[in-house]
Amino acid sequence: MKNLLEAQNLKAYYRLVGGTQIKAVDGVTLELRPNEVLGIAGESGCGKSTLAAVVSLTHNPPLNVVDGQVTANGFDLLTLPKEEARREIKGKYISVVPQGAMNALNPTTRIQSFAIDMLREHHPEMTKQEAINLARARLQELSLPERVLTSYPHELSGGMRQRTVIVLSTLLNPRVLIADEPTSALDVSSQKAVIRLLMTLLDEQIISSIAFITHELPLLRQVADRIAIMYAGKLVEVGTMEEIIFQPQHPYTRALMGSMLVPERQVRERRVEGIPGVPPDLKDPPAGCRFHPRCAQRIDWCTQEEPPSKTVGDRTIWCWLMH
Amino acid sequence: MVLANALNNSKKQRQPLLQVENLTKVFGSGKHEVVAVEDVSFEIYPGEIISLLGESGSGKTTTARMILRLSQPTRGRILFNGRDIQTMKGIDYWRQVQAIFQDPFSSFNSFYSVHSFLSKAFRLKGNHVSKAQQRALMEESMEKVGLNAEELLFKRPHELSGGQRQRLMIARALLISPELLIADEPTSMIDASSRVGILNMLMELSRDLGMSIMFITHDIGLAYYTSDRLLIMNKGRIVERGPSVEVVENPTNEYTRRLLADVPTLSKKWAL
Amino acid sequence: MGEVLVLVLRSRRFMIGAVLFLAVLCFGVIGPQLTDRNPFQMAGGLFNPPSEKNILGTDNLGRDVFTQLMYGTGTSLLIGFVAGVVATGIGVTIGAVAGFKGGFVDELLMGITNVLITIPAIVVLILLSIAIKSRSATVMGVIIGITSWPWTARAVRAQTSSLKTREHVDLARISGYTTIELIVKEILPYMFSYIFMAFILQFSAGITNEATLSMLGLGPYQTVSLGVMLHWALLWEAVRTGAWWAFLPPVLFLAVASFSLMLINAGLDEVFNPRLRKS
Amino acid sequence: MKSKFARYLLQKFIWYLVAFFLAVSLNFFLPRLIPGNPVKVLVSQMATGGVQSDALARIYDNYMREFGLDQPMHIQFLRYFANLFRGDLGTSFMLYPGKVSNLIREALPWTVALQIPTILIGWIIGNVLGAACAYKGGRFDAIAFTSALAVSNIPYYCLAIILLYALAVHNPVFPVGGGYSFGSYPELSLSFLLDALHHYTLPFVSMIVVAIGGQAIGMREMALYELTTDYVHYSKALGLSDKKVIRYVFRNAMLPQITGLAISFGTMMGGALVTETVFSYPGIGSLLFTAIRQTDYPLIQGCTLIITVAVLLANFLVDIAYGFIDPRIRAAQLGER
Repeated sequence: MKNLLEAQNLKAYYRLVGGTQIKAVDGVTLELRPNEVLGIAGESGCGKSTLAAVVSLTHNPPLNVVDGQVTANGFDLLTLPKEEARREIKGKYISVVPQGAMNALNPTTRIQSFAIDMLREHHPEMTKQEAINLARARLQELSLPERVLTSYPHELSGGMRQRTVIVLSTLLNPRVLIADEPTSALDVSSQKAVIRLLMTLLDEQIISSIAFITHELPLLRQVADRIAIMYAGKLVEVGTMEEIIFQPQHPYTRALMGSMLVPERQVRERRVEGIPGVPPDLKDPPAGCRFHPRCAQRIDWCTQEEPPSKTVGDRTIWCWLMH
Repeated sequence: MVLANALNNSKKQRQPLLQVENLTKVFGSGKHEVVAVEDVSFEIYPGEIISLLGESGSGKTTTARMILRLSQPTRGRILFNGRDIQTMKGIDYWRQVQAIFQDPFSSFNSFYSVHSFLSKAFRLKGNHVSKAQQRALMEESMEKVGLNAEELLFKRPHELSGGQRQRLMIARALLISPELLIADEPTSMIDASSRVGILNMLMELSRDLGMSIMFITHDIGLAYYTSDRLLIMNKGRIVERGPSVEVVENPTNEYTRRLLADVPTLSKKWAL
Repeated sequence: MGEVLVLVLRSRRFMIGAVLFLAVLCFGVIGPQLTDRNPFQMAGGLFNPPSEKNILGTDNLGRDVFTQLMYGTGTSLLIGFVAGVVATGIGVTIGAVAGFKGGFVDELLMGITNVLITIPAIVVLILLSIAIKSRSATVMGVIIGITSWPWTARAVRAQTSSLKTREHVDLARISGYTTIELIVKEILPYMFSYIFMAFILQFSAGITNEATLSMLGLGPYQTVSLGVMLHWALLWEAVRTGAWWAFLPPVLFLAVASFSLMLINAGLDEVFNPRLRKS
Repeated sequence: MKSKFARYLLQKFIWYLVAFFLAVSLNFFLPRLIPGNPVKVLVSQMATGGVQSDALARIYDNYMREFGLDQPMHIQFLRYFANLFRGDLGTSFMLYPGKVSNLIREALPWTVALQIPTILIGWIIGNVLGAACAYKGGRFDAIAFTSALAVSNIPYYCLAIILLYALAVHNPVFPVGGGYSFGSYPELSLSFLLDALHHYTLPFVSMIVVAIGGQAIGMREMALYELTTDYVHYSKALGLSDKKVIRYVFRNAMLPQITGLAISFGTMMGGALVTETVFSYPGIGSLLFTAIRQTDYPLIQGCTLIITVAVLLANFLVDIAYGFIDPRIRAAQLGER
């Protein structure tokens, strides 16, 4: 089957006052396949949220795409006229669960009036009652209380609000759902409920695939089929969940996995180490491999030339050690 | 973790450093009354690392604020070395009990340099430290937390990374060298790769200086990694307590069990 | 701080406002030093149109309008300035204390503030002005100031109560800072730009409030201000008799003084609240 | 929920009652700070006006009784309140023995007719303009916003004076003042209405321009803020059209502007009063102007009282409307959150 969403050599920079640029996403090629959860992980400032914004067409100046392609459903998204993208793609083919979805809902209207607006925007022939019925049926299907529809956002708990946003985002059965840190503000029990909802959406084929952006690798261990690790605006390693979590090969992935604190024996029995140093300034990233200043295994090559990708099976690595 | 066991064994004979007795905090009044902390008692022994673990709204931060004397208990009392802390002079108490806060950004007054941030600590020492001594002490403590004083001392907070700021907070605590350090979510806003470094540093300090640390956190992984004992808090009450390994591996309380089941781990996959 | 200054100087609104205001300021402060005329002296006939002798003609009593304008501008600026200082001072003090202390103190102070907000300031001003018979310019500035602080107090209180939850305030407290030190060193610096802008607004409002009161006949005693000039013009029907020189100049100066302060404020706002600056 | 809202209403009501009580007290006490006996001052003023001395004595006695100056302060205060609730605002000095309440009753309709439409229409137009500035940005915003800044910050009466001179004196298109032509009499006839409207135009225009400017600035700022909120980004991400998103933004930015409406009632008052005097419009402003010139204390107090009551009433109504309209506000005020 064809990929649902593809980014080719994507470069997206923030242009600052005075002309300097922050190279937040700098040459990323990545595809979202049908029926999968793709985890995109990395630390703050690695470009994962920027990538999510661009592929969901929600980026705004000063963030600009300077190079590359994004294709979905046979469209070249970056050259698609705004109005067409709005009608054909947004909410309909690609939908989003925003970062900090806590404030994503208009505070002064009931949930159902947003559902009506959203549905009728894409299906003008639908009546208000039909729209409400559809939303209600969806809530039932997903075992969420119907009262959500007549509530105002502030009347819902944080976890419930988050799940409501997810339901609203998927009302039109979009193929792709891009979820940017959808659980980072939630308690673990609410987090699990949100994850369960996302999995149900997949099982019921309401959506086909999820791009799940997070900094929490243990969470991706639970939900992801494949994982892409980003560092300083670039991909360093992409592979299946098992490969990334249990046999990481890139020194950064390995270090990152090594610094995870989970309540399990192995964490207490050895000394967990962090990564020395800090991520580079993306106004002026280091030459060669961007991880080299912090890498314990760097060789001469690393400081000079960017590592090319190497693919073995499902795994792709950008590291000189693999060549 | 031999140390932890040794501590546990010798606990019986030692005097607790801090005793919290029947602590209760009620906010608001009448119909709007909210009981944030209810009848909480525990003690911290010298040199011990414990974690007060709970989700948001569990009352853990309120408890920490009362221990730091940033908030008055409604009922109950707190004893430090056997003395009610309300009867101590603020400066005397804070010389021995200090804190590291959660947000490395709002912990710094952006109008002042690193130097003036650190020099605040000397107030607690009285005024017998000369400027030259102060400078030397600052440099020493910055070095201990892996920061270059030469380079950073006269920078403004906005020129520093979150990790650097948290290290400075530790350097500040070192200058005061308290007997008890309350670390309120010290790494929740810091990336995983820097987080561990900061936690390791705190653990080493505790070991080297015999300083007790109480982590206030929602992160079970962090609590488990760092602490000798855990106190699990839910809805204002402590629902379970005990040595970290026991609590995590054999939770007896229903809430603790559910909490542990909901935390994503690496070895087990959730049944969804 | 340097970057902020560059941004401020780059703001066109701020620069135009500053230049206009400085011009008005020089006219009202330096002008009276350079002339030997007295604003209350007869200098020609009644309602003489502008001439070489009286650049802006004379008023209903034959006094030189240009001289009055210089003195009047100075007085109006003085009253506005005093009102601004008093209002900002009271507002910041009450707001900071209420916001920082919280609890009963907060409820009491904000209760008073909110009641005063609902009672129209002009009413209190009129009643106060009637009660205080001989009002010098400074006294008038004070009167205006003590009736116009509530909005500042409310805003400062809101900001203080949010700023006080910042962790550096707690950190300073557990370093042994006193309450006053906490407010002055840890909280007020964050509000500096806001306080300065509030002062500019109060300054401007002070000027227009003076004019309003003076026009109603409650102006400063034995002094001329822009409002007093307009009061005379109104009383002696300067408008209806077509003596434009007696009322247009004060109207214009009043407008320019308050507008220039507004521009300064809008320029500062763009810099300090970059949200409003559209990319 | 219902009873909670009722409690909110009651709370607000009590609140405004306190404000009213305070305002009345200020009204009572402040003029009494004047050193000396105001009645004596007044009567001596009348004496220089050539009034007979036995009439003066009668007037003096009457005022002493009315003011109760011979009584202790708290009795005076209670009596003042009692009279107030009977609608008795005392007797005017300058138009003795005219009742203050009658003078105010005559003037009030003119002020209401001038101010209410100005505020409401100015508010509506100002909000639309402000939202347009925020949404369009660029050149339109720069020009409209700066003009709004300019007009909203010159006091009402400055524009009034300029308009009066330009369109009534220099080019006599409109009458130079008054509420209606000299010689005609207030009645319900078309000719009188047209005449009144003719007199109404200049004061109305001079005030509404300023009102529009002030509201536009407030609305622009609110709308700019709303445009950066998460729900706007989210709505756009789900493919909602700009038209719908703007409707959300406008609606939400409008809510705080309702408070802006309440504020206008209070802040406009001073300027509006003077505008009336500029046009010799027969409202409260002109009455107050004359009263101050004649040091007619009872009349001044009557005017300030009626202004206060009007502003408090307007604020009260707006507060209630706000509670009805915005569920967030209602929730916050009811302590639900």
